[in-house]
Amino acid sequence: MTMRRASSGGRIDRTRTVRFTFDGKAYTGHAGDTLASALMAAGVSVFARSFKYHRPRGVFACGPDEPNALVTLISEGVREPNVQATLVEIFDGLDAESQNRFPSLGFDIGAVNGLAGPLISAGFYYKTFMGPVVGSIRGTRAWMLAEKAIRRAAGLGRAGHAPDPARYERVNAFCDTLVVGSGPAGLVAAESAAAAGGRVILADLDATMGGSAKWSSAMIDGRPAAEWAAGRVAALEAMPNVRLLPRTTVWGYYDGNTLAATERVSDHKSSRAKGEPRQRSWTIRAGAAVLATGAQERPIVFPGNDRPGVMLAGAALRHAGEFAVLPAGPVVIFTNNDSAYTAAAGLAEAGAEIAAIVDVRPETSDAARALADKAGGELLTGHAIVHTHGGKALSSVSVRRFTLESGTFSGETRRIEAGCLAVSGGWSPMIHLASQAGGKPAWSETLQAFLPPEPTQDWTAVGAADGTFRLADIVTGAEAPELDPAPAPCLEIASPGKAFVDFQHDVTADDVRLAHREGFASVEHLKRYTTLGMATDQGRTSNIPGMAILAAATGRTIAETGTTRFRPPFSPVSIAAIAADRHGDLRPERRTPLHDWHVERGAIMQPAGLWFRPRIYGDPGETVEQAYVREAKAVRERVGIVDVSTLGKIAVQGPDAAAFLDRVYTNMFSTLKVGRARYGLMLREDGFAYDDGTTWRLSETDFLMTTTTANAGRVMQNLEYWLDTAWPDLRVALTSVTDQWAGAAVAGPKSREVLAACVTGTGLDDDALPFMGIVHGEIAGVPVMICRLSFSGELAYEVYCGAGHGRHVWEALMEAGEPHHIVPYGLEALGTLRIEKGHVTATEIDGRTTARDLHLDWMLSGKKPFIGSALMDREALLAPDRLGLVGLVSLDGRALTAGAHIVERGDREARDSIGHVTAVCFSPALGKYVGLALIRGGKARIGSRAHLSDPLRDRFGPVEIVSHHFFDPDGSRMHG
Amino acid sequence: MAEPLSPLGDAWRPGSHGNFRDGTGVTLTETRPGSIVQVTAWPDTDDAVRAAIRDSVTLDLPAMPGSGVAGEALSGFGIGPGRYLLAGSTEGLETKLRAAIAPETGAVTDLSHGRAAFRIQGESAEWVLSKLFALDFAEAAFPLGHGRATQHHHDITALIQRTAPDGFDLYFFRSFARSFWHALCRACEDVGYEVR
Amino acid sequence: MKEYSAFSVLRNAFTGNRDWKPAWRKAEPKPAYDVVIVGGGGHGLATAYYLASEHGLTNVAVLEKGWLGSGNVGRNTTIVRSNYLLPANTAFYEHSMKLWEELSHELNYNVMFSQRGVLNLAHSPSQMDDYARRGNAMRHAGIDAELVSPERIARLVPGLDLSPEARFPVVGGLLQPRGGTARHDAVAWGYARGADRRGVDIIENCEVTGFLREGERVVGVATSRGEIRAAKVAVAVAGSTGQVMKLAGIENLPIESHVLQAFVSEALKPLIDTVITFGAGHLYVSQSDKGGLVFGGDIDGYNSYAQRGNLPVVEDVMSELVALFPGVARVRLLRSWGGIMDMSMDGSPIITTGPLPGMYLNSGWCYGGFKATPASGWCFAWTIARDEPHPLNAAFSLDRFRRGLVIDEKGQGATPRLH
Amino acid sequence: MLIPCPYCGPRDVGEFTYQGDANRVRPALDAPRAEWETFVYERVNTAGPHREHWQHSGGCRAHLTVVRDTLTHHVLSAEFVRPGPVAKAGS
Ligand SMILES: Cc1cc2nc3c(=O)[nH]c(=O)nc-3n(C[C@H](O)[C@H](O)[C@H](O)COP(=O)(O)OP(=O)(O)OC[C@H]3O[C@@H](n4cnc5c(N)ncnc54)[C@H](O)[C@@H]3O)c2cc1C
Ligand SMILES: NC(=O)c1ccc[n+]([C@@H]2O[C@H](COP(=O)([O-])OP(=O)(O)OC[C@H]3O[C@@H](n4cnc5c(N)ncnc54)[C@H](O)[C@@H]3O)[C@@H](O)[C@H]2O)c1
Ligand SMILES: Cc1cc2nc3c(=O)[nH]c(=O)nc-3n(C[C@H](O)[C@H](O)[C@H](O)COP(=O)(O)O)c2cc1C
Ligand SMILES: [Zn+2]
Repeated sequence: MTMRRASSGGRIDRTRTVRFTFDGKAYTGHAGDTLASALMAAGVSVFARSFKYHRPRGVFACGPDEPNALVTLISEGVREPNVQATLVEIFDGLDAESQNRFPSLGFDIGAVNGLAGPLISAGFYYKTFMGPVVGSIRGTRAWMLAEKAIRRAAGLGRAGHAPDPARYERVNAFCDTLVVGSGPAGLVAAESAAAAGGRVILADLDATMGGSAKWSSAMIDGRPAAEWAAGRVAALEAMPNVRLLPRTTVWGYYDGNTLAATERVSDHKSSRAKGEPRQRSWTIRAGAAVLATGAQERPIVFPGNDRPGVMLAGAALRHAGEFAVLPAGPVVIFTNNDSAYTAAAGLAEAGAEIAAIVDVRPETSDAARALADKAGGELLTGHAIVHTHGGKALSSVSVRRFTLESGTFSGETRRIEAGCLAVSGGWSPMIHLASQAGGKPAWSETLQAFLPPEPTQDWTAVGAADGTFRLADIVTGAEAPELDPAPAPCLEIASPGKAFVDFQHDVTADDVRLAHREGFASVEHLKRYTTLGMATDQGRTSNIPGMAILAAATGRTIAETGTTRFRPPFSPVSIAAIAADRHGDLRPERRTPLHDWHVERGAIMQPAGLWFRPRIYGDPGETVEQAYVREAKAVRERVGIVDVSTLGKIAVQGPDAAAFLDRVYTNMFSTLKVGRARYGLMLREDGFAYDDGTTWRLSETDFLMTTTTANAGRVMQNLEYWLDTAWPDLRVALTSVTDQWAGAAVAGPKSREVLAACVTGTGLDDDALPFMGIVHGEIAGVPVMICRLSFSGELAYEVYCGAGHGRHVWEALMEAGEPHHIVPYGLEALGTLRIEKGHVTATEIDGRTTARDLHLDWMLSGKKPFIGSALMDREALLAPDRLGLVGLVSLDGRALTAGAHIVERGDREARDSIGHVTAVCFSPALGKYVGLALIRGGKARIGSRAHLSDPLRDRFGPVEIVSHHFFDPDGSRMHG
Repeated sequence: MAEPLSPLGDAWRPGSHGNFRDGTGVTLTETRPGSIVQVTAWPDTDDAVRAAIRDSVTLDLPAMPGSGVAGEALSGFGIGPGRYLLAGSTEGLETKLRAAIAPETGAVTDLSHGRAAFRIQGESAEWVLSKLFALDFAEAAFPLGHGRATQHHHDITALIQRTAPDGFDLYFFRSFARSFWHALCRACEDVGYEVR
Repeated sequence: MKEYSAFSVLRNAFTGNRDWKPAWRKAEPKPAYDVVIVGGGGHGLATAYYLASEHGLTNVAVLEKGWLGSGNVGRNTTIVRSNYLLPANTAFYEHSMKLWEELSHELNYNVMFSQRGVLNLAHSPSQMDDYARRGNAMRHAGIDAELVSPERIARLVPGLDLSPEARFPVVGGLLQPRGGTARHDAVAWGYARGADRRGVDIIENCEVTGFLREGERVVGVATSRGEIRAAKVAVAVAGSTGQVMKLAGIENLPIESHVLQAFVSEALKPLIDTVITFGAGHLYVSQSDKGGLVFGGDIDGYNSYAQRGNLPVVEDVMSELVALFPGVARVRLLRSWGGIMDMSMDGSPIITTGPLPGMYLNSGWCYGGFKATPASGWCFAWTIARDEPHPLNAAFSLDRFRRGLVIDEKGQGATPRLH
Repeated sequence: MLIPCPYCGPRDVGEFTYQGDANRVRPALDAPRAEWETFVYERVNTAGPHREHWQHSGGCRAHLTVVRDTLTHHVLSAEFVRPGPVAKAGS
């Protein structure tokens, strides 16, 4: 046992007992405990197995620095792997599991990897498994076999498949000042910003505000620092312009002074209140940010430094101060700086036995010496720890006399009994956020640390985050010993044995030197070759020692060596927390006014972009093909109705509307008469076909443009772009009115009769409503606008009304169609009807075809230039061997397949693709399987035979290439 | 003629929902204005358009971007350069405006069916809306009568007017109404909300 | 210690790993070379390697402004596939795939090429048809491709949300079994070592700051480490193409530089064994051998030379990942980063002689140049050595845009952010 | 990243659509083909302050000419492309 609970002290609530489990075993702790502190208090010393060598590891740090004690939390059946036990607040029912061990934490087979240490040193896998080997294990197969095993051995925790029932949400916040970190520096900054009257947000990742003041032994304004801090927090809380965000980690510093933070709203609770999210993502747009993120302690690297029981001195102090968890046995302090003396004194005061303070420096300051006296135990200056001993828990340390300048040892090795070795290699300002929004961090030789860089955004760093380590320099009225903040430049004790730099990734000091030997001498190469700093803690405790070792190997300074780049997030964030409200609600749904009707009618709804559209209205027992054939047939023989509300609709209004349309469409619109519609084609600026639709002239200055469903948004943006950037002088207003109008197309020989039965206020005969004419009337008392146009090739009308009346009008049309057995039809039938007519849609206007490829050249006006006209006649766009639109007829009586290719020869091995099939159907009108295709040479091949080649679906067969106008090529039906 | 149908369908569940620990945070209503009309001025006719609006429907819109007037029967606010959204409790607003604004002066576009309108009111209104939009809803930044054009996620365009110290009217593309309503209700759950 | 093998690893283990030598020499720039390659990314290094190995040109230098592999080769999501639609691309990327399959052996360096399959998910019947068209184009070009059913997907990818209630239900997918991933850094290091072993000078921390000219002709480069003359200067600087070509007075190119972010989660035990792409948004994900989910989505969508992106894309990508794999909700994002993409006007690459005499250009890789690395180097080396393109890269010319011979996989036209 | 829309004030980049390089000179519709080829396919791809078009598509829908440093993402200025009838939203 390495730790125990002190009988008094700490900020835990001893009156409240909390029950939880770890690896299935029941434990208790107190309210206010972390999982780490409660387990340590219960005598647990091994928390996890390391990544590569599966070495037993205990708690090393306290808070987000922790590299070892990672656990998996399980709640609501959902697994949350790799959580630092030092950050988990315990609650009744908490269920945690250790990771990366088999069969158990105590006995882990993976530990044999440790014996193979030199074999699996940094980069070994680049040098093996290169194949080809013998026999069937060729090329990369040998590696893939090894990879399977490696993947299984690697990785940390295990994720599950169960969906997360918890909710997440985002909140957008605006403030004048965001203060990150609520230690003494953050509190002072927040108070002064708040006093100036601006809106202030103060965020801290801890559950309670106060930072290091919570466990500091310093006095401020004559009170213990913790009391002082509590007072400041209460004062801030009372101010209306201040928002406190505890349990909130600010993790990303993005452009425009936009900071991302995650609040752990209910992770510390047994159950969530109604509507309460698990976590809340804050997007904070701050006028200015104050980074008061404090500093983190780093270790010294020496052999055996990863044994459970070795921990950071500050962490040992914090565990004692906050949680009353103390080393059970004697404590040895190992340091290169004064701060550990505070830890020694604090630990002693809390009840720990200090056996020795081992300091690599030959001398120490008076203030430190005074603390050493207070702490008790031996003071061994000019000494270093050279090894540690014990099994899965520390029992003793080896100490030798040490010369700082030369890094050499002298004298005998001495063993000192110790249950805990508290190490301090000095402190590094937490420059993570600052570096995300700044230049390159600057190395301070005095502090042996990187200081915040020059800001590239509006922030300032204060307190320990800025390298101000003396409390008195942060808060006026602070009394603390006058310690020297500068550590000795000594971060490694080079002595035989495995000395760990990156605990989590098992990167040793030798690995760092090996990488250097192999030429990986840039810090960024070191990182990538050894994976140092790439673990879940992102090298919080390991980067600086690693850089120091690399610098020593290269003979450069740490300043020259530099540090790796800091990137969001500051510490790991749940993926769902960033998805926030889009977890479980990826994209909104768009519904037409007739959506509910379709569903009630049994339509199979299909996503189309964000919309849903009926695919078929299947009768019981019908296949999709039977259903669409029935629907399409009804249109050809009688009458059908289809919801066309999803078509993009754009109001183009203004004195220059017609002139505008002439420029954006290939054909002429200024000549269109009021009360008439015209089919229009748009090209892109590069001359390729873009979109089509009909545009209706409602008055001299009012047009209603329709676009394809898929392109509606893009076309709107393009029109706005052209209007704003190309022709700002045109008086044209563009408005999306897609949602204003419900649209129903009534198609079929009986369509006029259906309308006649329900439309009032207008004539419907050829005179009143000729082909492409528009009339206004009423259906069921609802004003409607009717245009006689046809996509199906039948006599057909599009009926538009206000969306709120869509269902009224639709139902009236259905009723009027009852005598003619009107049939609602879906996308499949719509597709069938258009294939029969050879009309193109997105599968043919696929961004690579031209108007000519699609035989729409008749729409290219020669009388005016338009968007795309300048580039549409380039040779490559006119080449005779381009893919052109044709029709196909299946000659073997079987269905064609969309996406099949067409080849000239009839054998299955033919690989001379001359094009592909874009759309297929069984044509009830022709009684055959037909399709549209884009084929090299296009029209020139009409009349010839070719073959379908669809190796993916094993469909091969002869086809005849025909005109794409399969049915009623002269259009007599729709005109008739 | 029948009443226009609400786009909310069965998503509209009147009554109390969510967490009432601290009382009702907000009330939600679908306001169903009789008219929603957009008016667009040409680059040189903004003053004329506002004058025409003032004279025809007695709504005196200030020139400042995003400003507006919130009234019982009629509200309006700027939604873009030279562009205004007007909402009235009764039908026929478009006809009046069309009569007053000739094409040479500006364009009048009827959106009565194309946009759904919700009202959110209550002490948590700002909190709830700040979950849905990247806007500063504090009264100093978003004063009474003013309007904002913004979006929910990437997909849902929203026009928002502050119509009370603790209340906002939201206008959306109708086809998104039900989806947005779901999102809105979800965002309200932690404060307790009443649908009326 | 030249050759790597299991045996050499074992022998070194006994001697404390003290005898390993640098993977490549830290070469000092010489005054002149036959070929100078600007850019020590995957493509520049592969080009050097194939110049030496295929064309016997070894008096070659690769100049890298930072540390080797600091560009996109070191920051991509490692997906390798040849599932293209258009003939020029299918042929080129399949050539690359074949080179990948032998690469570790060829280089005597394990680039960890893992043919775990690339699966594109489809969410509507028409998307399935699109995939069928693409898959059939692949099959016609002799490339492996399969259409897979949701049932098969369920077996291949446990944990994927295949429920009909999903916002965009999965209706099937296109699988390329030979597709997969490779260890990105190892590709740079392996090519560097391979080129170095054949005599190529790899010169790091050597930024090209100008071009030496004799009239129109490019005859060398000015660098942060002095002037270097060269009979041929080849530029393969990916996202920096615009900046570098400006040094040669080329102000305009059919390229825009955009930032693409990528993401890695904390390490997990094996969870996803295939490369998965989402078809109703933009997301691709695989799991690294170390255990992190490596994933990405759309580019941020604006010109950028800053290797950092912004929140909207981060949010999009996370929401799509958790929609596809609901079980990863509480898995945590470990790190995000950005790289600068050389987006071309049709989304396809440029590998060409010119635009100036003595100069050669390799660019336009968009999201997809990692998988191209071997073929790009191979074709570029050919083009440099012979002063004309190989048939495999003949279509990737610089004048194809003006001439209308665009190779537009996505059909988006000259809007780089949409490719 | 925030873009200060002259109508709406500073808004998150997520509300905007990038509409590309604004350094290009748009030819007249009937301009010679070569001018159009240059306009459509050539980009200066500036490293540094870059003139570009953004549409405030999730707001007032106006197109803006924005000068933004492509090395730092700092937005240096933003104004309407189409001279609008409104004064700048300074307040
Ligand atoms: C986030 C991300 C994800 C991606 N995912 C994939 C994927 O999954 N699959 C895929 O196939 N592709 C992917 N890509 C694309 C792929 O990484 C690139 O297309 C490819 O790496 C580019 O070629 P390269 O390796 O030569 O480029 P780089 O590695 O960028 O090499 C260019 C080099 O030129 C150097 N340089 C620049 N200027 C100078 C100068 N003046 N002097 C000297 N040197 C200079 C740079 O420092 C750099 O090292 C991704 C890219 C990114 C950024
Ligand atoms: N060498 C030394 O003696 C030494 C070194 C370092 C610190 N100190 C002492 O530490 C104190 C420094 O005070 P301080 O206020 O600068 O720091 P602090 O450590 O007291 O407070 C920093 C706070 O920031 C929070 N934080 C850090 N990153 C965060 C993030 N991304 N999001 C949210 N919260 C975050 C932490 O949880 C912590 O509460 C002083 O008392 C000083 O004497 C001494
Ligand atoms: C495939 C891949 C996997 C990565 N895995 C990790 C990882 O496990 N841990 C980590 O910290 N970073 C990981 N990274 C990210 C790198 O740390 C780094 O961010 C990236 O290479 C870009 O470099 P930069 O951040 O220094 O600019 C990974 C990167 C790639 C391309
Ligand atoms: Zn705006």
